Amino acid sequence: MILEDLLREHNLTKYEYERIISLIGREPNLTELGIFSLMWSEHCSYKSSKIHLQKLPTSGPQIIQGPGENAGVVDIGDEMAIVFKIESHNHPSFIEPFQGAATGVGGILRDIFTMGARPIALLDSLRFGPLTVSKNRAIMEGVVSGISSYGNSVGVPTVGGETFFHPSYSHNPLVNVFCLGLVNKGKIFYARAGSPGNAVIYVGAKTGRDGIHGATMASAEFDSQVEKKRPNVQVGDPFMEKLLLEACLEVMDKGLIVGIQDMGAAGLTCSTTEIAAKSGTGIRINLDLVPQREEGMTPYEIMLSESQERMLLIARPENVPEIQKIFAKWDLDAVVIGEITDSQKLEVFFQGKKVVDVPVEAVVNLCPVYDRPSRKPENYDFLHHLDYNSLDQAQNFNEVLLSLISHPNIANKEWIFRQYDHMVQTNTVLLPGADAAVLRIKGSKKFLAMTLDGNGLYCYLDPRTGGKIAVAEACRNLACVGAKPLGITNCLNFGNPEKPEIMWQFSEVVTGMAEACRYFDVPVTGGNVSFYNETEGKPIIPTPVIGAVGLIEGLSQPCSPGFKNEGDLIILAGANKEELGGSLYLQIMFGLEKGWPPEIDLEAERKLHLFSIEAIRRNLVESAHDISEGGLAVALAECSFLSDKRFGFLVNLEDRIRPDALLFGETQSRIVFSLKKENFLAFAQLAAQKEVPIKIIGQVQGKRMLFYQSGNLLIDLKVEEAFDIWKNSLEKILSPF
Amino acid sequence: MKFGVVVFPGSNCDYDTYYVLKEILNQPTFFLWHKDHDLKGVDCVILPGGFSYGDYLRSGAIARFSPLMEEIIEFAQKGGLVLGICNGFQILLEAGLLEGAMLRNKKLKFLCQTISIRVENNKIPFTREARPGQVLRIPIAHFDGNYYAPPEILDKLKKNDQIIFRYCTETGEINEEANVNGSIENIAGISNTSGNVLGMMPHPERAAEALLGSCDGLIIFKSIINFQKSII
Amino acid sequence: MKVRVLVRLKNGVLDPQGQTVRHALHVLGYHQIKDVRQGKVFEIELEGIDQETALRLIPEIADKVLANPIIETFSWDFLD
Amino acid sequence: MKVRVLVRLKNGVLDPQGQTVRHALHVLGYHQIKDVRQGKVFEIELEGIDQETALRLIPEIADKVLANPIIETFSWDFLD
Ligand SMILES: Nc1ncnc2c1ncn2[C@@H]1O[C@H](COP(=O)(O)OP(=O)(O)O)[C@@H](O)[C@H]1O
Ligand SMILES: [Mg+2]
Repeated sequence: MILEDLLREHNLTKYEYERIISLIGREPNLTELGIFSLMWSEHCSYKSSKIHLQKLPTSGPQIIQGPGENAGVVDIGDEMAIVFKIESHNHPSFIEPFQGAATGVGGILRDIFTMGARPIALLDSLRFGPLTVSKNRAIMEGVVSGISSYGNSVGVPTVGGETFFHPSYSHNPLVNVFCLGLVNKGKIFYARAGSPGNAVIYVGAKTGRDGIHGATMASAEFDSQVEKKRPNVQVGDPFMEKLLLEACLEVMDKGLIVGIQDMGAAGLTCSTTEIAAKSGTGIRINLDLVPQREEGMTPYEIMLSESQERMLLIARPENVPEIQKIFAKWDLDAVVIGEITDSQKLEVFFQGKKVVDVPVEAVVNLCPVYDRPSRKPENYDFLHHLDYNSLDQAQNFNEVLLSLISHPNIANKEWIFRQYDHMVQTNTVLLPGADAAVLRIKGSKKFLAMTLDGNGLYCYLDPRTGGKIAVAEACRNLACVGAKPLGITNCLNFGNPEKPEIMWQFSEVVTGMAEACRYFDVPVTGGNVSFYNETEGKPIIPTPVIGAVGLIEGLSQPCSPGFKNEGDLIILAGANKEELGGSLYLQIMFGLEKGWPPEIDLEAERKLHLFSIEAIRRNLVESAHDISEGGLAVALAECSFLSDKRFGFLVNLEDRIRPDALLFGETQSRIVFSLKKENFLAFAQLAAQKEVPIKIIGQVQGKRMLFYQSGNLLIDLKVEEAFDIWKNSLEKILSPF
Repeated sequence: MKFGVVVFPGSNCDYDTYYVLKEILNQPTFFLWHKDHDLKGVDCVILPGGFSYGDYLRSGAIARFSPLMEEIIEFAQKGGLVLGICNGFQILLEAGLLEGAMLRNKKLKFLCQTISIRVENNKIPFTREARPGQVLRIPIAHFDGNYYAPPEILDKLKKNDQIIFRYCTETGEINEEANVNGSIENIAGISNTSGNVLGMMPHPERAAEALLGSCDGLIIFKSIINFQKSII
Repeated sequence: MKVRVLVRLKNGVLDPQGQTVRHALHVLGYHQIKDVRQGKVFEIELEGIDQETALRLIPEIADKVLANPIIETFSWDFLD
Repeated sequence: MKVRVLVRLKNGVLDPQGQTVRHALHVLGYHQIKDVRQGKVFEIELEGIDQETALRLIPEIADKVLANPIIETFSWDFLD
């Protein structure tokens, strides 16, 4: 095979190839080329995103570990820490929705328990094309059952998430999975090699030809056996994962290992080289000792295999027997496949021959970093031409509200989360359905809140503002349950970064996110970048997904969004503006994806969060719900739907803005509270002190949803009827019989 | 009252169950390892929920061959109290300690939600604290909870009052709508003939704290504890 | 030696999976499908064993492990 | 008319179920079991259709509905 083809198959440029030669002082052999191609891939090296990600703030007094390890670690006091991270599994989920999503869950779980933490919560952020297309329904069915089958079986509750639909995801669904674990501060583990002589131990599933780089097939020597060598879709084995989790946590708890690294995307290659590079050591392994599921595997295949449910442990040799005993108890093998050396090289042996000999530093850290050209898209200005006068206002707002609440972006997601065990481990205090999921921590008075958020359309219309709003909304969701944000993880889903327009979106989104994180004083502890989300040249809309985690202290239970008592006052915090750009209302009613997204004033937003957290802490409010997609009318309707007794409301607003903007505009920095009348004075004083504009807009009452503007009745619906529509519309589309 | 919670590979409600017994009800409670042959002298054995052996083959089908199951079968035959929750119920069926079998849920989807069950028989040690016909709010979380029994077994269950719980509406009606997983005659839990072995699909350990939404599950655990007291 | 064991639900036992497949096929317009029953198949490779032993062993394993006699029946044959 | 469709995982694709069954059989002392692969079987009853149409129809629905071509293959035959 000629070099050009070989490089193309391995996604390496001529320039990168020459750099490899100069780093290792000779031409790489095929296995070595495979190793570089994996580790220098966008996925592993972050070569296009690195310089931009540096903008994000990553430090804070609570941060024990920022980006750079398998997951970030945050101190929550009382000798406890939390470990969390989000990962994408977009491409595998498009190829095989069930297995792609399932193995996505498996991968993120391993990232968490690799650090010594017991995973206690999963959340999933999903994006699909419209459900009117049967292919999209099939993808969604597969993805949801894949997540459910894996998470449920391992016994980690899937406590929340978000699901959005947009045509740009038709050929590129997004599956981002977040996991959070709890660890004793003194028992955190890292990818470390310790000193030369330490044993390298392979644990977990056997290695097969799963998900091997497509290059294998095309290389000339394999031609006679193409079928046999074809890479296989990875199949998840949650049962194996559960055993692996228990066994790994047990050896870590007993302090038997020095370091640990999961075999994620780049399998044995990534785990061996990263562990050595992080400790400045070398590593030597013998592939003949690697447990194999299939016969006749080549070094190339073994090193590049992405078989799931595997881990690499490093331990002092004298601890190996004890480790093996623990793994045997869980019916698992633990095989010594090599040792740590002082050579600073990765040396791989196969059938008595040395087949790889490369410096680990070159593989892990010396991939070229690119500052790719970026440019505003040509149609960008055109996107913002939106003439409000051309939008018909003479609508039946009852009908509009029903359209919005039955739209899959807003409709109740129970069809999804009923398939997830969201209660196992008996910590889930706020189940899916609230602004953020809340878990109690057994044996303490603390609660953890977590949420995922990201509006792709806002980012498409104005990536910098969209980036800010993604962070703001995630933190606002936390504020609504009474949680103070501790840290953020993020998954950045974009198109092809070699296109300047995509690079521009990316750079702008990250700039916006960074600004918001600084403003709210929330560091980023890690994340994931997923580029090349496009099919046939059509990229997805830029979709950052923010995972925010917060802490609740000093409360007997968190605040939830549903109305609680007849007669409670309904208060709007924040100001209404005439903003319709980027709204779901424009999309659904006019088919428009235009205009500027809502503005965001980070200072007002920050004050709102502090106010909400404090009001909840002082027990002044009965419910709190943030206003997001669908605007004020949808938020109020949700407060009724999520109310146990399905209370209605009567509100009247005096704002002199278009009624449709008042009802459905997505102006930021707003929260709907309900509270007992006797708490109003204290609440208002607090608002004044925190400089948050509030007004009483009505009260919780009856069984109807009544919305007036300056005395004109805009909406009058029975709660129960609207509730049924909101509750059942996803189910109707997905399980029509 | 000494409780033992069995740990099979893939059990995942073992700790939740342990937590309720030990931390909330302050009972001496032990984990029992599936490979051992030791019941540690407990008075009640609980087979917890989860996915023993990944639920591969059939739910519960592989776990029932665990070494400890031999002891549990003997213990049950001597009248010892055995409670199987969810996957534990499936294991008891596979092991023949209870009669019938589980099929996939009628809609072929995993179901996690809080449902209502009606106590059909409050005379057995596990339900004596419940009122007859009492409606309990307890979560379910399963894929294979569609209980099936051939006619002759079903007749026997009815004749001997072995049907302990049925899925019902919030007001206690037994109808098709309340039958979330398609079980024959809405059956959510059954006992053996002598009433010392109970299998139930809902998770009482998930309904043991007000903070988590319901305390109805405590009725089952308290029944067991009080039964023990009553016979001493 | 290779054998194949088929495990199917007994007649009369409701088969939600088969029903769903049948329904899906009807929705796709395949109205010729009158009924679908879904079962399991196990392909088992045996080693160090003669035909006679297999004749005894396979039904034993199928009865004890692979099928649940309350709801399922099995059949089997040699593959090569 | 009755047909039987067998759906099995492609060679090389991990089969956690088969692996676990094999492990269980070993623990039970059946060491002659070298490998187990688990698949699905569909027994389909067809109506108002001739053999020729079936020859076209069955592979079509097997490919479209019964098997997931990315990880599975199928085979089929007439039952009576
Ligand atoms: N894919 C999903 N998995 C689990 N829960 C989900 C999923 N999608 C939505 N939910 C739940 O449904 C509720 C509503 O979602 P969403 O409208 O996106 O909330 P918000 O806008 O307040 O973040 C949330 O509680 C969320 O956790
Ligand atoms: Mg929302």
